[in-house]
This record gives sequence, C-alpha cells and structure tokens, in this order.
Amino acid sequence: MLNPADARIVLETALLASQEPLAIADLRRLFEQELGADTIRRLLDELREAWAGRGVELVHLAGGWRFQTRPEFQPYLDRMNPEKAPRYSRAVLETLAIVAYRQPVTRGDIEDVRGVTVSPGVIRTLEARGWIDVVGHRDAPGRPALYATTRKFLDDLGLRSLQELPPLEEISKSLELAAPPGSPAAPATEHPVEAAAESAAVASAA
Amino acid sequence: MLNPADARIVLETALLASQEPLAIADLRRLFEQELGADTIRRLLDELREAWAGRGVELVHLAGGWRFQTRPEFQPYLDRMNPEKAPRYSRAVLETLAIVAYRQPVTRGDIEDVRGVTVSPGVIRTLEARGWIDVVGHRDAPGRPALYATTRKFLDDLGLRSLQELPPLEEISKSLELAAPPGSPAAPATEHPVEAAAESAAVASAA
Amino acid sequence: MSLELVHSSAAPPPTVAKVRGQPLAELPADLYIPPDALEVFLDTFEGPLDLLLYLIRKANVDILDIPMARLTRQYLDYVEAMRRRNLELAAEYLVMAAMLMEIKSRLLLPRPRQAPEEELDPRAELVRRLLEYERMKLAGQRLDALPQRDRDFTAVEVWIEQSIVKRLPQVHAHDLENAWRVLLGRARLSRHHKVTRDELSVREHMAAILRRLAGAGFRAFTDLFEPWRGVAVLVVNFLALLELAREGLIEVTQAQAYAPIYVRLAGGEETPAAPAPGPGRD
Repeated sequence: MLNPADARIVLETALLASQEPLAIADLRRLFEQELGADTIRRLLDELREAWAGRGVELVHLAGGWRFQTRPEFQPYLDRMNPEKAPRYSRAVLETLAIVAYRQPVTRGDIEDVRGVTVSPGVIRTLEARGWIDVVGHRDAPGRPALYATTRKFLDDLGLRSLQELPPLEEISKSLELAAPPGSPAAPATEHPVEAAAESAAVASAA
Repeated sequence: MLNPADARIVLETALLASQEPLAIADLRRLFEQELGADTIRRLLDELREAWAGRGVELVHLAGGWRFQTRPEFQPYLDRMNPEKAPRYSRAVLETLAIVAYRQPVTRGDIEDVRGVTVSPGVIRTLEARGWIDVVGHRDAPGRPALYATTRKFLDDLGLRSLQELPPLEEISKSLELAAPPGSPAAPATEHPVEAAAESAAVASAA
Repeated sequence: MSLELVHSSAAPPPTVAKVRGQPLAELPADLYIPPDALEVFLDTFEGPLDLLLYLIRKANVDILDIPMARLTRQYLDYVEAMRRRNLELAAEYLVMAAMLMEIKSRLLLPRPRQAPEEELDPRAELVRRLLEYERMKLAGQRLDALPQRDRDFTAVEVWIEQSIVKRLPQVHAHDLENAWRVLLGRARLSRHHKVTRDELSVREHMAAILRRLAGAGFRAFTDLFEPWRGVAVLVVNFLALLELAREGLIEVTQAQAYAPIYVRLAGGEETPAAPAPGPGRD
C-alpha cells in the first residue's frame, strides 16, 4: 500500500505519460483498486495545485483528467514547430488589403482595383479565417455582397482599429512622383511596373 | 527577454509536450536564439535536478532531451494498459544486434552471421519500429540494401550514441587469438573470458 | 522461427520449451530426445550455428579446439533424427552438415610440409563464424536487457491543445501595406485610392453600421450612435452614415419632419440573415 505522497507521484506519472484524458476508474487501476475514488479525487486536486504557475496544467475534462499545455505558452511552442509557416498567395493578400483599406467593398470593387478576376477561393479563404465577412449588399444589379474586415482580423494582426494599419499617404505620394501620370495604364506592361513597385518597396524597407 | 525561472518553465513545457527528444538547437528556437546553448544546457541541468525523485525524468539521448517515465513506474502504468509491449523473438534481437554492431549491413551479411535465412518479417518488424532503415545500396550484384540503425533506435533504448551500446570487447579479443591454430596455450586462457561474458549477459537479462 | 514477436510476460530463462504442456527445463543431456520433444527442441535453435554452439557448450569443449569428429557425429545424429521424424528441415542444416564433414575429412588429410604456418586450420572459418554468431547472440540479449521505450518506460507527451489546429499563415500589417503598394504601382490607381487615416476611420464605421443593420430591418437613426464614445467618434460615425447613403448602401427614411429617422440596408426587403459566410456569389 502506497503512502499518499507516493500515490501522488504515481498519479502524476501516469497522467504525464498519457495524451488521453484518464477517468477516475482508469486511475484506480493504477493502485489495483486499493484507493477509493474520493482519495484519488483529493490527490488530483493536490496535484492540480502543485502545478499552478507552470506551463502545463492538470485539467478536468468530460473524459477525465489530463495534463495539457497552457495556451499562453503556445507562442513559444509555435516557434519550435519546424515546419515553415505557410504564406498566403499574393491574390489573398491584395484582396485582404483592399477589403481592409476600402471597406465595405464588393467583389467587383476588388476586381476593379486588382484588374483581374477574384476567384471565389480567395474570398472563401479570408472568410474561413474569420478575417472578412459580408456586412450587407449593395443596392445594385445582382445585389452584390459587401465585405468588411472583422474584429478578429484586428485582433489577429494586433491592431486596435483600422487606423493602426500602416498609413499609405506617403506611399501613394511617392508613387505619384515616380510614375508619370500619363503613362499607359498598366496591364499590358504589368511586369516592368511590378518590378518598379517591388524595388520601391525594397528601397523603403531598407 | 525572459528571466531564468521563466525560461526554465518554457523549456519544461516544451519538453513535456514533445514525445520526441528535443535538441539544444530546437530549444534555442523557443527563445528566438536569445539564449545561448550554454545557458540552455545549464537550465536543462537545473530542470533535471528539479525532477529528481519524481516518476518522470529528464534524460539526454541521441536526439536531444526528453522527459520519460522511470522504469520503476512502468509496472503501475502496465496495470492501466493491459496490452503488453511486444517482446522480440531471438531472430529479431539477433538481427538487430548485427545491424547495430556491424552496420551498415546487407541482409546477406546478416544471414552469413546467423547462418540462416532472414525472413522479410524480421526486417519489417525492425523497420516498422523505426529502429533500422536503408541507408544505401552495396555496389554488388543486385545492389542489396544496406541497413543501419536509426536515431530512434538509440532514443528508444536510452542511448546517446552507438558507443554506448553494451561493449563486445572481451569476445572480440578472443577472435583475434582464434586465428593461429596449433597454439593451444592461448585459447585455454580465453575460454573463461567467454564464459564470463555469457554469464554476465544472463545476469543482466535476469 | 515463424514468430517474429513473442508475447510473454515471464522472463524466459529456464524453460526451454514445452512438451505436451510440460515445461522442458533443460535441453536433453545426450542424444536421446523424446520424439515429441524433437520439434520444439529444434525450434529453440536459431539455426545450425546455434545448434553447434549448444553442442559445444554442452560438451564443455574449447571452441578453439573443437573435436570435429565428435561434434560432427552429434550434429549428424540430430539431423538424422529430424529426417526420420519427417520434419521439414531447413536447408541450412544440411549445408552445415556438409561443411562439417568436409572439415573433418580435411583434418584427416596429411598436412603439406612447406609453409605450415600459412596453412589455415580447416576449422578456422567455422570457429570464426561460431564466435561471431555467439557474439551477436549475446549482444541481442544485452540489447533486450536495456530499458526499452514502451516496454520499460514511456515517453512523456503532454497534450498540446492547439497542436491539432492547422497552422495558419501569419499576416502582418506591413504585408497589407506591401500588397497595397504593389496594387497601386500595378494599376496606377493612386489618385483614386489614396487612403488616409481619416478616411479609414470612416470606412471602419461604415462597415460597423452595415454589420449592425444586417438582418435588422429598420433601426432608429439614434441607435446607430454611441454618444459615450465621444464627439470625435460621433462625427466620424455620422460621416460614415452620409457616405453609406451617398454610395446607396443604406436607406434613410423619415415619415415627416421631426419624426424619428430610420435607417435600413438598401435594397428594400430584409437582407437574408446577413453574415452567412457562404461561397462567393456570382
């Protein structure tokens, strides 16, 4: 028969070694039923308190008890994740930028700015992420949906309001200066323009 | 920048959450390289000491550092999980030993040593466990696969490197002496060594 | 051996085999083997080398000075017994039998006079193989004696709540800035799409108002303002309403002068319970 301190260590060990929640009935088997459910519950409470202030906590779930990492430590764990964070395509980022800076906008608005068709997948990606949603419909033929960014978008980007998005005045000014206004409007010469814009970005980033 | 106590908690959390060993390089990513390898090593030593007397220990393996349950507690865990871990047949164990001590080897090499055909099931068992894998092909007719043990093999047996494998020294000495025939003096003294090796193995297996 | 995995809880040592349920604690001392035992007896060997080692160890002879005649005779007796019992005899046993007989006969040949030291003992190769096999057999036992993951210990793996969540791309505000910059450069739309902080704050309110009106039908004009947020916000909010009206996104109605003003989304009938994130509509 184990003393309570040893029993607690056995409980802790079993819980740390299991990813699945362990029910009281499972845990009683550790001691070949020698400990009552009440005793085990008391030991679990003690264990939970003993783990206060650590990065791992003992939680009581529907299926039983389980040690799990505290959400606050997730950012650290994420850094270790060897797989490289995926990146959104340019289409997604540009669409998001348009919705963010020009909201509320319809898909047609987005297409006007981007100069290309916006695939449903792009919109769906941003909706699925919870970053944009439909806030209404424009009173126009087809009643197109109006998209705007959400609270979650601001939260996820660490912004308090849209006003904290990077200001664009200077950029547009510098572009106006750089690009002679009469120059043929884009699409045909898309490549060189792209390159210019990109090098401008590099310059300002440097 | 975290203070050492917080850094230790972050380390502990990451190690508890990962079933695979984490190398110092992995752990440095937790802190975005802000902590040097030496600091991390010191924190790991502190952590290991802090866990003394518990059912779980921090061990240093080939792949890095990992928390694992102490073997003394396995009987308790076995009570909860009635499914017994497999015991390997002699064919599997001998094949494993040949790959471990003589790597890289082909199946033909293994058969030469064992004097019997090696069934594909034996190789498959060890491959499925992730203990051996194909590291190349011998430049010979049929280009037979060359097997070697994996890092997981070392990790699963609690070893840091192949050099920590149980030594074969005493026996190999007798092999050198085995060559010259007609010198009955040498072999006679060698025999006790053999016998000692055998009884040692039996003792440690018991 | 047909079984790759042997599930056994008891430590293997003394029981060598079971014959009709009776444990066979020791291998037979001499050549007499109970007929039923032969099969299990042979099953305890991993092959001819293992059997030879057993015979040598059993007889307590020096492995480096094997009495070939005796060993060969014993070995052949086993092989013969197996054949009499119609046991399926692995080819390796027969190959070994041939090898033993060859060694034995070579030992009987007169040795050549010259260079006797370079002449290898015919037993040398067999001894080398026996030693190497024994070494690996012992090594296998020692490996088995090491603590083994999942058998003797368990790797700790605390549940990570988020670990099952798919890793999502991270976007930073400056990514949007860059995206916008590229757009501007590409489409030369800077003149039309100059976005200022002030305009942005109006736009933010426009979206907020639309969100509040979604699915709500008419709402009182005054409901759309939050006076406690200060005058600046009120003004921006008002500008947002004007902009929404100008863009035809909302309808503002007033039954008569000084009557309450109501606002609803443009387009008459209620919008279908708005922010249903359905697929693109086209």
